[in-house]
Amino acid sequence: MSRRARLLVFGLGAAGLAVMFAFAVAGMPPFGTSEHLYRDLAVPAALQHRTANVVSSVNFDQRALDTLGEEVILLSSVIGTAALLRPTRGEVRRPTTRGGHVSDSTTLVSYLLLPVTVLIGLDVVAHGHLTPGGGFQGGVVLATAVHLLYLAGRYESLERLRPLTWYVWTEGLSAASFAVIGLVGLAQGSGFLANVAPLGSFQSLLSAGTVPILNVVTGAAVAGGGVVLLAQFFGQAIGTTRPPTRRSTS
Amino acid sequence: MSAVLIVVALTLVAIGAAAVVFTPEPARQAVTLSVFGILLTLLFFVLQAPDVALSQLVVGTALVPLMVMLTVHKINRRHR
Amino acid sequence: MYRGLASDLAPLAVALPIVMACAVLVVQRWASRRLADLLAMVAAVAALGLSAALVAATKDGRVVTWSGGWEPRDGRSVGIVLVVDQLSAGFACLAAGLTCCALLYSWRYLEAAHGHYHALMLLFLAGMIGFVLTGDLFNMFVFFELMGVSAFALTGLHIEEPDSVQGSLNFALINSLGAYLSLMGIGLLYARTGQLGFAQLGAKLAGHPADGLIVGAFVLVTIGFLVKAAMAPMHFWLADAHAVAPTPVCVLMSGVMVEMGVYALARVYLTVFATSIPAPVVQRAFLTMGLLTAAVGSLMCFAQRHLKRLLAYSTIAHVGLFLIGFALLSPDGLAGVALYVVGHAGVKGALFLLVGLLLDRFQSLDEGKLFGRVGGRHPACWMFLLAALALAGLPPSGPGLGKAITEEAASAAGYPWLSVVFVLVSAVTGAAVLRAGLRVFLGRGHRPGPIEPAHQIGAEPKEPETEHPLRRTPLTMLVAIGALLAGSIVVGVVPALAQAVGRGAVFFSDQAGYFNQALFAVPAAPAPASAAWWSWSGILLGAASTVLAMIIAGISLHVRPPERGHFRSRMIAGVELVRRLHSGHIGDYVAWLLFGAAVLAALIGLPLLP
Amino acid sequence: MRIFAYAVAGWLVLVGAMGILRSRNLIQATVSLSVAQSGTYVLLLAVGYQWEGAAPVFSPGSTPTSDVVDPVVQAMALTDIVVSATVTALLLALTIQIEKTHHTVDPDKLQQLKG
Repeated sequence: MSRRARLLVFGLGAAGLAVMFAFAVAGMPPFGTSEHLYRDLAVPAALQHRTANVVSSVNFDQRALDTLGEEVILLSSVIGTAALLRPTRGEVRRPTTRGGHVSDSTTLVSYLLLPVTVLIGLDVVAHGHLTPGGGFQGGVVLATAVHLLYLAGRYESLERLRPLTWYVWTEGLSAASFAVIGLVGLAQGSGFLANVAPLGSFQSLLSAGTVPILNVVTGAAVAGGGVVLLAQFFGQAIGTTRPPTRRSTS
Repeated sequence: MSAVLIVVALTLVAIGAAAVVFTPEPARQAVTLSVFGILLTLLFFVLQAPDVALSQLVVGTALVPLMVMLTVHKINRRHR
Repeated sequence: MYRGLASDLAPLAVALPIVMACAVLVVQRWASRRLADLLAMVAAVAALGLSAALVAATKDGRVVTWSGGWEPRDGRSVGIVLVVDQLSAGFACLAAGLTCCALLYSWRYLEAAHGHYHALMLLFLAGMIGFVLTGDLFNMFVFFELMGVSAFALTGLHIEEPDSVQGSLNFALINSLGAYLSLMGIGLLYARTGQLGFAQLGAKLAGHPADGLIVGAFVLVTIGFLVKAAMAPMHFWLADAHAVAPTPVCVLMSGVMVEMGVYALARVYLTVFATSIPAPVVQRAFLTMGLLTAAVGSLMCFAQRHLKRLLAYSTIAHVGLFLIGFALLSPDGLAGVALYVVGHAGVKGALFLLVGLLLDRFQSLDEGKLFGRVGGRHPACWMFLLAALALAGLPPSGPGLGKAITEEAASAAGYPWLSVVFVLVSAVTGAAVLRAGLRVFLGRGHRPGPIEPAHQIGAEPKEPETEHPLRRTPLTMLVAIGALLAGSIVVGVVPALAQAVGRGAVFFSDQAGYFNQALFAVPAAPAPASAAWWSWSGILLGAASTVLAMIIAGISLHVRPPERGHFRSRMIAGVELVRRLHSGHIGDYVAWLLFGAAVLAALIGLPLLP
Repeated sequence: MRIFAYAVAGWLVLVGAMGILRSRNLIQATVSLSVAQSGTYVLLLAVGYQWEGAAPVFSPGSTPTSDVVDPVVQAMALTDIVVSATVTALLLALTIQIEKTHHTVDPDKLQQLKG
């Protein structure tokens, strides 16, 4: 279709959908309503399992199956990206020296930031059942932290710190552990992904049963997966190259 | 008070989205996307969703724009 | 509370492929290719066993599993429920069975991406199984995305083929946009009900006449599923993705993933919206869209010469028939569709694998380039022709039985003329495949001319999917093809299967029973014995569509291209117009997606305006 | 105010779709898709909001109340964000490969999949 025809079809569709959405919104409860049925069930359920962060309770206890699915989506995308960005015939890895021209102060700041960021990441993972955050957020922080080394201009030390296979294993084993922890609940007769660990005391580090365990597992999976994901893109952007000799297809 | 904050944050997000979409250069888009991520983070904080805000911060303003930037870098390098 | 062994089966069937995928991922670094093959195969067979056990366990109703041990009190729970009935368990079986065949076919194949390929296949399987077993709308979205993400990656696995990566991108973008529209719908529905489980949602909406929100939520939630099901005009991605995906992945996508869109549509409508959105409105809407899809699919199918793309469009045409079958909104209609889906999966899977064989051996997928090159001695020849006839509805094949039962349900619902549609669509798609088979294997008719530059796909020589071009066909590949064909025939000759599907369809469409069993553990009322089997009219219509397919194929083989200005050339110009809409341009696809959604909204919303 | 948040959510989806449509570069299309998806987060969180409701996190020292905003929509939004990141990663990887094989990332110039 020509650009104009495309815009016309889109405009008709968008207008129709906008009208439908307006009708739908007219039937919505007003913004900020105090009626939240699921909330009224989820908060007592979280307290019953001594979980201070109700969102974590929903994520890792009440609706843990969603989070298992989410972890596996991440796993799938990490494998998929690695498969799609695998080196093809004729592609060579460029010998990497430095990641670019970096001033000494940037290097220094990055080196200082690295341990701080790692600590923040670990903290966010460990307290996921008590304070905002958790395995996912902390995991992403950890994965990004490793790549601060690139900012520091140390791509080669980044590569040394990044034997990718290990991270793939971390990710795979952690995702599998999530499912296996779920199967433990099944084996004990309390149901798949049931909260079977001792619940501890409310608002303390050792509370909420399996929630912190699953948080840590998720943190490891996300950190591993995140590193692999970013490494693929870094590898493409600065690592591999190929002389543009392949036949043109256009 | 919270009503004003919410309206302001929502408006900023609505404008930010248009800004990202209508940024012509992919390299600059990585930056506007990152700013849009911050605006969303702000909105989520105002909506009392610190968990989601934190996620949005690490994913929407760091991870995804970084991947976009690296992709742009890769493609531009091959075209030069 | 005592939990029977049966209720452990559902979560096991989801968890097992996931754990095994991780195992494959970890061992692939140092183990040989054979071990990855073996582990993946073990996982797929085990998943098949678990799903088959679920089919057996749901003979008299549903198996309900609350994950996390959050059993409902007074019908309320914070947990996610898996509700399995015969049809969902059967779908899980189909997915696992097709995965087994696909893995068998790829036993010595896709060398470069090994390990990745196996893990992705297992995660794809886990996504599909979770998708059909769940009884929770948001959980369904999660598994929908899992299914999507692994399928996108699998489609693009041949990264050196330009078509492959572009097809995968179109697939990923359009399906993701559809999924986000679904999530918007879930948000709307949640705002109204504060619930996510199908049973709870249905109970909450029961008795509420449809208003703007309910219609909006229904349309949005189903858009994602309909994009996956490739309903016209949201079908463009399918031809792109199926034409370029690795052959074993095509088997899964064409055989079961696309049909899951129809499954989800039926599930969501029958358990959540059935009491609020009146059946006649939904019926009219999906009959219209189904007819459009079937028409576009069969037209485009016949116009193809790229073999995989031809099969892809035939899948679109059949999805149109499945949508029509759903639109009848009767248990018999559903039973017919379910049998049709199983029969179609076997036949279509076998055809894709046969075409894959040709690609590995002759490095082409073009009807013209392959003309007469294979020879009639090859075992693939008669398998291909048999599959073509089965696709056309030859009794007693599975597709024929499904088609016959659906046609009867259509007559019972007051649409006897739909039989003509079913006969025409299966005849045209069958004829297209038959024509291709006669040309490729037996060199009948005229050799098609060179490819016009406007239709570039298939113009380039393809690289074989195996490491080297195959000189002879490996036994594993032939066994996989044979198993798929045999499965498709078995559906049409074993009455017990049709019986089970018929009973399952009754459970599937019983909203109150679903609600009572999921939330209050009330055992299901026994379903009446099903009458789903061949009838004389069904056999005759099946024979008619088969003969018609042969006639059409024969004519198309022996008639020369028409002169300009001739009536037929004008017809071809019409086809050309439809064909030009399939532009491969992502912007077009987005525009059509929104347009289709708006059309659906109008079809359902306008009759309900006060 | 009653519906402003919902309207913004709808706007994000439409403007994102518009971005894919107008894009001259697949990276732009991918970014626009993630903008469209942010509409779903906004809708979910808006649906779960309650005036004067606290965050559903009872940090050490605070006492639990039931006047919190809905935690379930937040859990859904979290899952959604992961989905967004993963799909974006895959699309970007595909874009890189498209550039390698087609030597362009302009949708108008990708002419392979016609008919």
